[in-house]
Amino acid sequence: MLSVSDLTASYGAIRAVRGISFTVASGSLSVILGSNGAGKSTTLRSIAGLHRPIGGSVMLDGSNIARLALHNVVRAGLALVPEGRMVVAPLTVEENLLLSRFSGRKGTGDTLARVFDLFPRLKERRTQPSGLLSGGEQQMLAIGRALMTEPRVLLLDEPSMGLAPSIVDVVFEAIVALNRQGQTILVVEQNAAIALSVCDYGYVIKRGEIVVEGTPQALRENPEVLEAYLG
Amino acid sequence: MTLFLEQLVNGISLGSLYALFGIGFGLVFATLGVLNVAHGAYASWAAILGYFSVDYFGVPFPAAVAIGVLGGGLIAVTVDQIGFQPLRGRKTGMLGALITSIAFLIILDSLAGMATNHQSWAFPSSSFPSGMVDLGLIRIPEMQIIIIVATLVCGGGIYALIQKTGIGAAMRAVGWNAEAAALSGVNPRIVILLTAFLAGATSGLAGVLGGAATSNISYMLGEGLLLKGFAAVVVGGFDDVRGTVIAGILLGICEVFVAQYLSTTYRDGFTYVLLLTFLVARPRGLFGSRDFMRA
Amino acid sequence: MEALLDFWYAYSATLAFGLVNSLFALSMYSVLSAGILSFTTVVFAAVGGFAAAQMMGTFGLPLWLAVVIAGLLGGLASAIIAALFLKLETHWMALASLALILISRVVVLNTPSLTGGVMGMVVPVRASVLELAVLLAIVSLVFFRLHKSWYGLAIRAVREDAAAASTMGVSARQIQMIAFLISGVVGGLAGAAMATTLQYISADTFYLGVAFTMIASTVLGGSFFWFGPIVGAFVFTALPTITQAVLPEIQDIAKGVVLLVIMIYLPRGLIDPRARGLRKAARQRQQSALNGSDAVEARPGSSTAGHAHD
Amino acid sequence: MNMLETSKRTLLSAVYMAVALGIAAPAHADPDAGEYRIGMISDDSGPIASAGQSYHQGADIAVAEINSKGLAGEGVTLALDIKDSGSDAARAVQAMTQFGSDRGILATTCCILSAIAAAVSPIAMSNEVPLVIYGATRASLPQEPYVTSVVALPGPQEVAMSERLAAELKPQKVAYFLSGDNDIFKARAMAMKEVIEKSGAATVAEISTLSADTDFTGPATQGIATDPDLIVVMTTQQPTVGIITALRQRGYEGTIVTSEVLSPPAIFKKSGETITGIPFALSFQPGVSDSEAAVAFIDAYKAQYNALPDVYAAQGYMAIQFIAQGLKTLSGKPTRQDLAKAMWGTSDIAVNPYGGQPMESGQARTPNTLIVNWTKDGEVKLWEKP
Repeated sequence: MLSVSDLTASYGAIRAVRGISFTVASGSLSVILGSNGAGKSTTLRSIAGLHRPIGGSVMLDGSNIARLALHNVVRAGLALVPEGRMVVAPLTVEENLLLSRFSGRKGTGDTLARVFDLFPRLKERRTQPSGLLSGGEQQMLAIGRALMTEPRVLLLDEPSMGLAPSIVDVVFEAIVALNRQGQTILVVEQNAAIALSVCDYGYVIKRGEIVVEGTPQALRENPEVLEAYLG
Repeated sequence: MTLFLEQLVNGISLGSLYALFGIGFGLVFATLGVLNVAHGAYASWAAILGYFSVDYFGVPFPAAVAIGVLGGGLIAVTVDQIGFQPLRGRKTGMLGALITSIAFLIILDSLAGMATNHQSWAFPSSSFPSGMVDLGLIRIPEMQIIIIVATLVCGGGIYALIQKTGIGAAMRAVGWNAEAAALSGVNPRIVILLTAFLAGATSGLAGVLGGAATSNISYMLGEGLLLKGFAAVVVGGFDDVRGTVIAGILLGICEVFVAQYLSTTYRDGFTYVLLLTFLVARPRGLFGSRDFMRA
Repeated sequence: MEALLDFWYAYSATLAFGLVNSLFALSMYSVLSAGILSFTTVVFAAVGGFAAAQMMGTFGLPLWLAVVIAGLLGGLASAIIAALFLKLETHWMALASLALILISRVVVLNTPSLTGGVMGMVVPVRASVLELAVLLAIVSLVFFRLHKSWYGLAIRAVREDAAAASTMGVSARQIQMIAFLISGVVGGLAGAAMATTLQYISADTFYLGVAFTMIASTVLGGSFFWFGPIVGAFVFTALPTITQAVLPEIQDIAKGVVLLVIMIYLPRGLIDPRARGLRKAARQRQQSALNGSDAVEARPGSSTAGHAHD
Repeated sequence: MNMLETSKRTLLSAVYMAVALGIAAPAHADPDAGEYRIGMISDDSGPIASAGQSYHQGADIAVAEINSKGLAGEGVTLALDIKDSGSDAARAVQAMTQFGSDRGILATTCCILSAIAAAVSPIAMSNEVPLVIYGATRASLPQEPYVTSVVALPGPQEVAMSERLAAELKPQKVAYFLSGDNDIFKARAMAMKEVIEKSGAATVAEISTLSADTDFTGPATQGIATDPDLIVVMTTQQPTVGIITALRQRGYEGTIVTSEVLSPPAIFKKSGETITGIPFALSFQPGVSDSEAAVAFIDAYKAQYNALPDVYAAQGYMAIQFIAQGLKTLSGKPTRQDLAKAMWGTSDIAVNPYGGQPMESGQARTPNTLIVNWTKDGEVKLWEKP
């Protein structure tokens, strides 16, 4: 479904991603692990159109979406839940969700109901300015907003970051639930323990390159991974 | 009593022009983060285009207004794309766009000066509604009614557009953070173009109507509107169209009465002291919210 | 030789205005380099200009004494205004400074005993180009010394990130206060210089036109090093004179276009100390990339080279 | 045949005599043949460009006439070097400094705004270059010997007009619109007020406006509310037209009287119907001025610009004629100092469209008054009581 090949990205003169290739199968829940600054977020941002890669291709169902502008990537069917959430603070929760009407992807009442089913808290606070939400609620809103564009692939950038453990659990439960409903998901995560407990396949990035990949089982048993991320 | 009422209407009409002009100026500041000193030039150009279309092609007044409004909008879009678009994403803050807007102020005003031969023109009084309407107690010029109605309609319409519609939500979203809006699939560029057009068009409307009502169409028409419209926007609160309209009208009323009962020489001082007072003591204005400034 | 002398005379007025505008631009630069966009220089200049005119006209003081008094009064004005303005958020401060210019014009028009009101004032003394040059040289020397001093370091820190600067023990408020005072003194001097160059001042002398000219000069020349505003002021002053000689109809338009082009293609201005540093750094990086050394990881969200402030 | 016409005749003959004497005196004194450059600081752009362009065009006509008729001497031609100030004092000062230091420039002419005239005069003095002020109406601008003014100072015309209006119309209640930020126009209005009040008319309103104003609905309403039978509008050009328009649009049908700012044809083109029949006083007006010099000037102007000259064009014209006249009295290679002395000593500008233009200490004294108004057909005629 999503196939990344030889992706290269840099910040200024610094090369953060150095020729990464991998695929995300339809219906799968994949994770990219890596320590702080390994290049995993840059990878995700480059795929999602938030950062412009300097080389390589990102094929989504056979069409190359690398180098498309952010909103066009969304329109092609790839939605990002960015690090820091980036919800539109002055807009109400509902307005944030309904912005997806401009994505050209349905975002019908059904989807809205689905989002509210998934995160009942959002329904309660639908008329509140989203800037007043708590961090966890904002994360829910960011996921809801991405879902509203009915993406073929959902990308999440560090969904656990800055959240209380109980909220992290809620968020990951929602991720798993979505995956069970057939949503293809790619998560970038620093918290390897929780990531490996939910995913079907994982990649480990170090210095902008994939160093290990495999099933969660295999990764857990990999001594290098064990030492660096699970120890 | 008649004098008081007539002066009140004069004030409302004058203030309506400030308000109408201020709507677009405030919209661009609140959504696009641009302090656009060239905004007045849009009004001048709209009035000039309207006048030319009457003088050369003899179009009826409503068509002249439409041409002016369209022209103002298109000039605003052009300025935005040449002058402001390249700076977006560069984080030059307010300064960069302010400088390019100064550049466009110089360019547009000079061109307008050339186009009008640096002189002031007026719509022939037969070409626009220049009569008086008798309301029993008082008589009001037709243009004043048109200006007041236009301001209320535009103000109400734009308020509804921004606060109640999806497009408005997209405009507010792009204004806050273009990337966040794009995450929902909103094309920020189109929203920016739309905002710029809307701002230029309302400025243009103020220019044509004001130019007709005061029989003064010149390249300097926009300058007065800019200073007073700026005051209206600050006093009303930047992110609220309702505030701009109310503050603009209040300023107009104040100006007329200060001129009549105190002195013309204090009139502008009164407006600007009010402006400074609000900037220093209550920057969110009469009605603006302080919760979210532009990101 | 005679032709050269003629040329000198013909353009000495342009040179004089270039020197005066340099002072305006330096006053603007003083606050801008502390991260403040404020047009209050115009108000300081009005104070200094009218004061100098009164000193020389009414009291018959000599030029230099009047200039010094103008600078002091400009500084005094800036202390008052800074106390009022420094608590404002940046955007509002810029707008408030514009409002203050509008107000000061009304004040000038309505205090004829001090300013000549609508008639303006004729200034009986003319500063020579040499005197203006000496004045600018003294002011430049101060900026030169400041740039290398503790204050110079602190002000760059404040401009880059006021919060970070405060963790380093630099009080942003204090630095900005000093910046305002310098701006006030230089602004007062600029006003006096303008008065003795034009030999006539009125409410229109210190109005929005000069505000736009000085901000344009500062940004055009570069607002990251004290020499930038001077270069910008000279370019911006000479441009209309040059275009008038070539194509009189377009002298204003040419000014606008130059400003636009500079802003879009050279946003940091003509004089940018960092541009040289960057080129050097880029060469070094290339060198090290060839050597195969590891690149330093960058976190997403950190500014790219094009974004970072000095 | 009224008093005015008679006095005009008398003056005309006096002028002709003066010219004749001038020619009769030192007949051989002509400067060396060749081109002499005159620096003109114009107001071709800026807020008062409509007047500025008239002055400039009038000056051009004078140069053409002087060159073709040899008015400045045998083989002597003049050339204008134009620098547009846009009514900006700084630009005018720069231009004056450049002219002053350019030794090819023999004389200069400048300025509509009194403030700018005051700013450039010291430069002319220190550079020792003759400066003829063509438009600024502040008294006491001339400075011996370099700065002279051909401007007909306002005052006598308005006083004459006020006397006539008061006598013929016998107004009871008079309202005045003044310029709050232009002392010269304010003083002119006050002079009129004094005369009119002397005739027994009451002043019912004094309404102040500013030069940059554009909306006059408030002041007009205020003025009409006092129910005046005569309204005096004595402000700068844009406000004058704006006030009159607002008064008429609001239905004021009484008499309005104003100043020569209404005279340019462009003003009639802009708001013809509105300003028809409104009296104003001046010293030169095509269709009314009929001296030989006036007719020649009007014809030349019409041929060149396909439009009638206004009083501003006449002043621009006269400034150059004044310089030429001074130049003609010199011989050999004239210096700026000689020219300035000659001009300062001139007691009458010979070639003038005013029907007489005496000079006193470098300042024009224009004795002639025409009270005129626009007709429906776009002509200016002597005003008659309606």
